[in-house]
Amino acid sequence: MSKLGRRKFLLYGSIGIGTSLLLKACGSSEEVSSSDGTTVSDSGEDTIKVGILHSLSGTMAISETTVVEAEKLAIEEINTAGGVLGKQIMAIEEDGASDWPTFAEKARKLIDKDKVATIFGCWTSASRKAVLPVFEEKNHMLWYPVQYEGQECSKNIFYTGAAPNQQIEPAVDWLLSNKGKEFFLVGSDYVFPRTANTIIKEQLKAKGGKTVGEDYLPLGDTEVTPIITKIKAALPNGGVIFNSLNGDSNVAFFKQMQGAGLTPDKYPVMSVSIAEEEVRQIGTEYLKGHYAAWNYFQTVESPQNDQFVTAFKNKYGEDRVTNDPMEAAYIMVYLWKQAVEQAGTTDLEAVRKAAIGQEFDAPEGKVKMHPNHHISKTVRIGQVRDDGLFDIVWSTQRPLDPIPWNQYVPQTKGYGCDWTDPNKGGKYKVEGV
Amino acid sequence: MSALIEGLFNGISIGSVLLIAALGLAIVFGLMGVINLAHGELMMLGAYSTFVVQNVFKPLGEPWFELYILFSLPVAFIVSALVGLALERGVIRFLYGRPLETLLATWGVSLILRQFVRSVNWLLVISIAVFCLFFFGGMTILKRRSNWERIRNWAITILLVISSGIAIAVGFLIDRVGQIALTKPWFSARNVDVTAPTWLRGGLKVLGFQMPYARLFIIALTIICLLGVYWFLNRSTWGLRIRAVTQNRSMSACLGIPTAKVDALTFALGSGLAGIAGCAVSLLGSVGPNTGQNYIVDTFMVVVVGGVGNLFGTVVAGLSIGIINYLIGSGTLALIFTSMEGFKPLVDFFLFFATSSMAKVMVFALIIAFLQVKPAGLFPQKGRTAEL
Amino acid sequence: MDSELNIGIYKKKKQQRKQLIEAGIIIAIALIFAIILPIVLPAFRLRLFGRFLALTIVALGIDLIWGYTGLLSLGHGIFFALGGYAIAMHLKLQIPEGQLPDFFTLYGVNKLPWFWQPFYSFPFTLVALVVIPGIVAGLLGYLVFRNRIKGVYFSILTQAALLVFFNFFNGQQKLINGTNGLKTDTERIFDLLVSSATVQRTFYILTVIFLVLIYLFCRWLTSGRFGRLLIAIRDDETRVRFSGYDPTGFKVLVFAISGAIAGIAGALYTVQTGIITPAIMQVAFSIEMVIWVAVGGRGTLIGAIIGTLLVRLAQTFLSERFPQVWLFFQGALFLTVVTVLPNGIVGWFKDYAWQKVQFLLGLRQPLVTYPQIEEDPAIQREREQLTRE
Amino acid sequence: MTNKILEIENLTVSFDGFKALNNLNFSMNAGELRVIIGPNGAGKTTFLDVITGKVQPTKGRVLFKGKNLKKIPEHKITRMGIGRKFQTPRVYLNLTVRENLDLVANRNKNVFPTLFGYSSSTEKRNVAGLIETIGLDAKADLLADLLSHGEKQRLEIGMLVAQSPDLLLVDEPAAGLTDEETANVGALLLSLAERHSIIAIEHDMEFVRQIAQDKVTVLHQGSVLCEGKMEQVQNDPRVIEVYLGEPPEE
Repeated sequence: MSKLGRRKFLLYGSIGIGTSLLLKACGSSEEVSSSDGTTVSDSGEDTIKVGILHSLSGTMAISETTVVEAEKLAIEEINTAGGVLGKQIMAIEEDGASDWPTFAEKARKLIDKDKVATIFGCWTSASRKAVLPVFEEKNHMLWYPVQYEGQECSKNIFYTGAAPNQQIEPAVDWLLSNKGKEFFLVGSDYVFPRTANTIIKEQLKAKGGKTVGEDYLPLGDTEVTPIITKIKAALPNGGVIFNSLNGDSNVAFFKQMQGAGLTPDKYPVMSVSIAEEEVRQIGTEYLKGHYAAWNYFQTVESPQNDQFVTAFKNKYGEDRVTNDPMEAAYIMVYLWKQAVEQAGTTDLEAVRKAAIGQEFDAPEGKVKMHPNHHISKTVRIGQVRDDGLFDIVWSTQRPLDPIPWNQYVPQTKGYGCDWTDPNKGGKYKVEGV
Repeated sequence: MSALIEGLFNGISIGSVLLIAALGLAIVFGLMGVINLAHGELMMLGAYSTFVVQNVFKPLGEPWFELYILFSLPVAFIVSALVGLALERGVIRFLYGRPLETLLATWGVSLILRQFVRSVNWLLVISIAVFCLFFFGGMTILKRRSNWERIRNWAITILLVISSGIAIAVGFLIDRVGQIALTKPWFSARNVDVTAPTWLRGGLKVLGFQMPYARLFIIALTIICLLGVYWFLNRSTWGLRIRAVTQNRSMSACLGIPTAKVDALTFALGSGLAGIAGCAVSLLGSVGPNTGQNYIVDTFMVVVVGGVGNLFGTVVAGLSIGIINYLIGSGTLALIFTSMEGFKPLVDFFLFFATSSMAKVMVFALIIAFLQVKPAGLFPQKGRTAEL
Repeated sequence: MDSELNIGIYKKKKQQRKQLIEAGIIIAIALIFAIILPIVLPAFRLRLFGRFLALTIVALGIDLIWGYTGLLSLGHGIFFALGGYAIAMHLKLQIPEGQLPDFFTLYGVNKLPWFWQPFYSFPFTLVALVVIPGIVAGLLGYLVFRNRIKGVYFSILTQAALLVFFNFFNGQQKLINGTNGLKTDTERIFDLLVSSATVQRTFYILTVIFLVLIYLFCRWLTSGRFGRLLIAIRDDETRVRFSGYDPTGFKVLVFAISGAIAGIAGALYTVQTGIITPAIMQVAFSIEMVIWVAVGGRGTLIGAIIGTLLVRLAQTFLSERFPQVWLFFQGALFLTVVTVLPNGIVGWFKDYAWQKVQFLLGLRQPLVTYPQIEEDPAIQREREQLTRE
Repeated sequence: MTNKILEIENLTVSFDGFKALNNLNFSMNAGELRVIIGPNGAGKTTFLDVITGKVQPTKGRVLFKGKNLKKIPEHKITRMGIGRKFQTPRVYLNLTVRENLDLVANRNKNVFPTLFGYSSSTEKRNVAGLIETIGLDAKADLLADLLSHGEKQRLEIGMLVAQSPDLLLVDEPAAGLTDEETANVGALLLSLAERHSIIAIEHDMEFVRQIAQDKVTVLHQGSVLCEGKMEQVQNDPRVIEVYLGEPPEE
């Protein structure tokens, strides 16, 4: 063998060995994935493992970490109160890193490797859509706590955030009867705003309102002057702005709205992605007088809410606030717990069955899990006040039943979802509609 | 008439944001040929400085709080300039003449800075201080030794390991003692709110539309910065030196110009301007770890279109990109053609691009088309030395 | 003349032998990857590793243009995504005749957009996932190189192009489902579920095969006169012009090839990930691709592969444990590679570590001299005679 | 007309108003070895830049073998038969001597022939012959990076010859060489002049005297100051003035 050949050979050989060593190291690292301090020492009989799958890093971390905190608060409370079926809940946290393939990968890991009883997780629709195939393939269970655009009804997901008919539609109705008939729609350029606006446009068409314009801002973009020009051109004498921008863009939007002289008295903005936490980041001065529609505000008056807010502040700090997704995350852990206790086992099929019909006295009021895997929720509209919290200016008398398949959009009109009836399932034609 | 003025004003205000953000880059990239992908992060530091100054002024009460923005400008400039200086001395100086490597290195820096503002707390600061104390202290002591040159490589490696070891150990110790105040992040990953003083909220009513004060402020700031930079480069001694080094480095060195100092100064100046830009954009948008990322590609486009090394070109490019972006994005172009007969396809075409995200696509296409005609930008450098 | 001919034959023989050995090693490693790893690794780890291997393919493409031709592209995410979307669109269409992929109905689209039509055909898809990224790359390259825009300007423009594509794909819900992207996991290929173990294993083995093929292809490209010309363009483009070559054509071709390679990688990555979304075109990801090559050592194909695997494995390992530290670590990685290890791991190994290892093993230190003396047949003959005596 | 290999008419090149070349007229015959001298900034290198297409003329035109070179890109001009040697040797440092020569000796320089073609045996023989001519046979398979400055100069001239151009443009071939190397290069140039037309730009008067057999052209401030035999030029008062400066005013 020539000298050069041998050199090459050794080089390649060592690379091969190196790679396999690394793989090994990587494989072994699997064994002890643990969550913030709690070690996975015992997977025996006295604990039930659940997965928490949110972005702890990346752009979505800002929002998702608050939800994780609420979930952990609920788990801690349940554990202190004696756990589920006499067992302690052990949370295994995984980081989806704001990257959708990573979400799918980690979901797979939680199910295959950690053998969790259920997973609480996801925020963006994109991440939920990315993990959905995994849950379907494994026939596993995900609890999803964020308000979303609907048009989905999976056997493997329980949705505790609002469907469009529990947030967007009542908000539009309220605006129509209180604020005006002409709407301008603003949103970030991704799925939720686009779908939400499709629904709003159909709804306005049906109810005598008018969409005078719409625009979408690229995610993270902060230049909104062109949009403001369009608003002024389309609504020269004032009108309603329906806002589904997310994150950073909201800050730019409200700061520049104020600068351009679009004030809440003439141009009230109804937001569906701004909660207490976001108000603080945008600055109360810019938001004062604008509206938001949610199922829960920190200012809801009920003993359950007082207890929730106190518990949260005790655990995470006096200066913290609670908001709608956090509350939804908090209650979904309890709903799961009740389902498991009713089923008497963590067997997925049994829990799924038991979950339907579960009721819970949530901070937002009574909620109930429906056969379509969504929960009934009270709808509220709040106006931003000086301290950055919301004045609740309107709320429904009782919880609204969830409708996942939207009844304004022609393509899904007349469809329903019922997982208690094997003949109906995720999407069926409702009789007599 | 009023619509025309409004359109022009809006275009200029978008352009002036681009311009003030690109100004520092025009200096660093244009004069020094350094691709600084961390430019956006220097802006972000400026914005965070504004936030800190705002919080310092808040308890001082009314008359002072109204003025905080004026104090935050120099603070932002100094903070960003210092970080820029450290960046130049620590990294970029070793990479002159290798632009692609600089690009990668500064990207690394930008990642670090982004994570830094997310996780910075007293613990981290103390650890870094300890590290610096031991590392640079050790270096100064060792440098006095006569055989420094010989042991240099080993000494640096060992010092690096020892001081980072000590720093980490100190960090762990403090963490054990368990002061929550020390481990609490200063800013956290959340966005922070910068609220403009009352006199910058609202706007000036002219001819039926309102010019936001914040925009007027930014336009004025941009003009002041431009004049300042122009004066500095063309009328001051150091400006002369900077221009000399840009044109002929070795000749300047022979004439006794401290080129290393000039490099550091130029870079610090560019970085400081990024800080001011950061302060300015905090009036318009959000302040968070990702603030800088939104600007970086746009600002590079401005510099490329303007022609490298030409401030005037940058100004023209910034303003024209701003105006075009506005005209397309706000649908004004589509509107203009609607009023004329027989332009139906053109109207449809412009309407398709008349959303904020599609306007970006269109502007980029225009830039590529423009570069087909003038590959070296609006005002290219000419002559034998003008090798791209 | 006679001796010259001898040299030629001697060299050729030696070269052939070297090539044979190299081919043997490659096949051996490929067999390890293709046969042994699937047995050793658990299924979802294997899937992860398969994705890493797909990424090594795009790293090869980047090495081709950066390491050899000196063009730093920060926009390879575009081509990667195009390949991924091509295959995903085909998989989405594996539904009964007349039906539309589910997401269309949500946005009120009742007719399949025209550009989806050809993706019914499997052969077309296979061609498209190579050719479309290749053409897009070629076009972009042509528009840029034609005007002699090079160096960092090229990098900045590719980055801007990336941003534009990202915005475009993100915003076009009615055409390609916007941010949510296209799922492939729940689709069927040849009547098998894409996410099933058999299909995934096939994809894994396909990835290994493609990696080997593309590696060999790149070897062939870079070893001949063409490869030397690429190096010449990298080192001194003006001089190449004055040698009578038009660098534009070469650069466009090699950029298109690199884009096509990224397309293949994207397709393989997508089917093993289960979803393709515009997020794959984020600015950071495309810059990361470059750092894989830099870590391994640019200008050496094997370096691109090693670098990718190392960085990705480190990322999985570190980000699983300390998500906070990963960004710091990644930033530091960029800095160190650029300042301390400009030639990457392979370069460092070649220049420095290999000699150290030889020294430690007590092997003969190669005399640093003109290789001519080592290879001159006259001297060899003399040596032989000397040893014989 | 036909035996004029290069004609330049009223050539002006201006950079931002500065005229590097000003209304320059020049012509030379096929087979001639022309030396161009001139003080710093006389426009010598710009002159070559224009001929090779690197810089486009602002006014005037350049005719090579009767053909206007305006707007023709560099590589086509090179293929038409103009070869250029740069001031500092520009060879491909990461290629071996043989590969350097092989690259330029390639007959078909289009993309695909280069990709699929192999060096023909004639090309190989040519390259081998050239390596011998430039005296680098011992280092033929060494990276060009490892060559000395003089060796690089020779390699570059070899590369130039490998293109088999009709007109050779040589920019200060003697810069930075030892006396011995200078003499070597001079001899090489003279032997090349037997078969090629050459324009050489030079500073070193010793060297100019060695190689200037035919006419010498003096450039000053972008135009031709004078032209003629070496002795003539040397004694021209205007030339002396530009080289030595204005005579002190009395």
